[in-house]
Amino acid sequence: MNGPQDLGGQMGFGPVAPDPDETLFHAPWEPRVLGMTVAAASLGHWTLDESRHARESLPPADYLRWPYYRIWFEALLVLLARHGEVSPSEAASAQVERPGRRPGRRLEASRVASVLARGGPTERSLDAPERFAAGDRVRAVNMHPEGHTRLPRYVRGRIGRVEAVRAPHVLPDANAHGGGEAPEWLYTVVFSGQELWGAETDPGLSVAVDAWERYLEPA
Amino acid sequence: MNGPQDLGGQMGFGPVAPDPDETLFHAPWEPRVLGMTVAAASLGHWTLDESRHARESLPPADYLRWPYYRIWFEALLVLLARHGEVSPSEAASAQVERPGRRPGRRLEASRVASVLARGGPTERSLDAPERFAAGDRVRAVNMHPEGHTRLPRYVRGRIGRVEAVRAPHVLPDANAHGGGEAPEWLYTVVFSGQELWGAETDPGLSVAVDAWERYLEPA
Amino acid sequence: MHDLSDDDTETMTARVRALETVLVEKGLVEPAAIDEIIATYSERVGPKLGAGVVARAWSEPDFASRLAADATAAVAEMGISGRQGEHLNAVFNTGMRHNLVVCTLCSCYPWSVLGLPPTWYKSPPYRARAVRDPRGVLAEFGLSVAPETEIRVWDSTAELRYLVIPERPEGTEGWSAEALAACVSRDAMIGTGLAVRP
Amino acid sequence: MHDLSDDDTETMTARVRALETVLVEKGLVEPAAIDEIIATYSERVGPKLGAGVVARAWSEPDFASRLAADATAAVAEMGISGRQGEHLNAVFNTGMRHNLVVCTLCSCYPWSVLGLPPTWYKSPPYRARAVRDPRGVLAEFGLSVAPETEIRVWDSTAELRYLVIPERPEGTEGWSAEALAACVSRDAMIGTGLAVRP
Repeated sequence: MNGPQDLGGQMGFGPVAPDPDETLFHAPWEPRVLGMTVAAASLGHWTLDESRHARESLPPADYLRWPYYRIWFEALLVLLARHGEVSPSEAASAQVERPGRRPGRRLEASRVASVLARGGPTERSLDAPERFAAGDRVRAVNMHPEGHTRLPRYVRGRIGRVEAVRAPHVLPDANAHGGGEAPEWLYTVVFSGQELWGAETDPGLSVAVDAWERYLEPA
Repeated sequence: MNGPQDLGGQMGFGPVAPDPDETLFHAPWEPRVLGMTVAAASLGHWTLDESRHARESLPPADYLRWPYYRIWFEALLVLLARHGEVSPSEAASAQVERPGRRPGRRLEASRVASVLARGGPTERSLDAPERFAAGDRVRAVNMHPEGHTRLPRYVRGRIGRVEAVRAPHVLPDANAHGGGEAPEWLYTVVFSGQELWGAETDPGLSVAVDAWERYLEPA
Repeated sequence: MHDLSDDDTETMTARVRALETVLVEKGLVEPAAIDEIIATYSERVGPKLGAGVVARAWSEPDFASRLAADATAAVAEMGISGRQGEHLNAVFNTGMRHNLVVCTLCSCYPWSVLGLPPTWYKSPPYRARAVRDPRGVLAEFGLSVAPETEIRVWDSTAELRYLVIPERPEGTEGWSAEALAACVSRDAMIGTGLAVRP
Repeated sequence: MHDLSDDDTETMTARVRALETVLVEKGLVEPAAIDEIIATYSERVGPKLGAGVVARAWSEPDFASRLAADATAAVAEMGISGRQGEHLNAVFNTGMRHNLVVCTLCSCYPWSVLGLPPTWYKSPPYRARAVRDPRGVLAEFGLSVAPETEIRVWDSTAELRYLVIPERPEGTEGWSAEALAACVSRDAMIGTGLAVRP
């Protein structure tokens, strides 16, 4: 979706302002949100792609001004309500109204280390051969889906070169919406800054994005 | 600039929700802001283009959540401070610290009717002939200036057809930044919805934008 | 998004009053001029003017032709001119094409014939969707345009201002200019409505 | 943007506690698991791991080759694996090219070697500008890259995660792995810094 998350090339946000003394968390509730988000994912109700889409679907003005863990928290509430685990009134009152649906899939503390160390690889096998080869000129498709996609707006319609053929990966556009993993070949495509941002751009800039096969067409 | 004002094609804002009983103003301060904004423009410190740029340069999250007259108000403060008429501390305290610079250009109540009726035409004469003719295929330039521009992001790089050659008009890209009026030919260019938004789009959609000559190249 | 809490209203009231105080004391703005500007757009300049233009275009084919050729000059015949209407264009709905006006980049609107824009016209939901999904937007206004009818969206990116001339409702033959004008809502002249018999 | 007023902190503290209470009472989340997740990324998984990888790559050309060919496998030799590092790629700075990593669409970051991302990495200013004006962004980090050096920005749009291998500082010949690792900051492995002698 052309939502608030698609920030590449947007302007007006001011300086980056890195704080060398910054700590990882800014208030004690932030690490709890991190932990709950990771732990609740283990219930298996939603994919990583669905959770990203829940975040980018928050009201744009809020997405742009909230601290990042607030974004995670609000999206977690959306996901828990959507999948019938925690209703908005339960979350607001701290009073349980109905039993949980999947307590049997609770992430035990003893399993955290192994679950985090294993992660969630998204590489899959696929019978279909890759359509593009390294060095191919390709155009990023000019598409504007209302659902989740990982093709940023700033490359759509622009011409780049395949830098690497990676592997088949789970397709977020399908996997975010209950469409299954629908794996497709993933490519790293490099665009010149001038192709992306116009002739005035620094000629010494190039940008690489990782793009699924359906995001690309021959150019 | 690729700022928060460039909303065409963005998603996630929810329904339009027209209110049939809506009044023009929602609080008594709103018409005062309208009046002050129009009256202060008569001081001649800034162009309409500069005032638009002041609005789109407000923090994006604020631009997206503020009521529209709040946007006007905050931009008016920026303009009055920039041009040395009202400092932030004067505006905050309601205490005058320095005399006004251009009281001689104050818009008198007796002149309001004629000033509003005259408006501010932006058509200019220009010796140079127009570069494009009605019916020409043109591509909107893929440019991403940091300053003010009136070429929306959703048409950049896309191909359309010149529907009408209008007239030379003041160029906002220059006029917003003290670059003078720099008039250029203005064209109305029509794009198909499918060209703008992709093959899945309703074939019965077309979008017209008014584009200055430098926004276009032959296609 | 447009609801102000009471706190905000109080704060904004005070801030706006403070600025007006300073501008007036410095001799930069005359309060009576503010009043006059507000009165102009609250009482005198509004969609009634545009409705009169539409009604005349329906009744007088010659006027409609002049309106199509040069709307600024045509409405000037009726004494209409001014700010945010300096370069006016009339776009005519037909059975083949429905017109819709938006300003994706700010809030450009034909003040001279319609007055000030409604809040939704200036707000992100309309500005974002009108150019991409106009049929979806129109549905929210209760308007269903036949699939075979083209929708032409006019994005007001320059100083040209667009006035939609809706189709004349059936069964209004011989109606007076006043009666015809009463068929023409503000939304019909933006393109988010149709002209209808009252 | 990231400053929370005290009111917000109080509200968020209460809301987060309420949700945790419900999740725990329903048997959906174990508090000790939350603690363990937090401890993992506060104490055990962080940029020290990445710095060790970089130091080894500087010292062992064979390891550097394996890292370039398959970073996921190469860091696994060092016992490094896991969430947000399942498909790792190492990109090597040279005199010809400086690498910079961003995720314009969310906050993708190589957790397995760098831990959790800093706030600026997840925030609009960095995500918006890194792909368009990286030299301007680097200047805000006090970093000036020679005009003739290409800047390659890696936008983490899929599940590949990018680790920048900075150039080895001069004058570090013969240094131990520990001493070399101390030259490698988190920012150097994102590309917003360089490796420097402490």
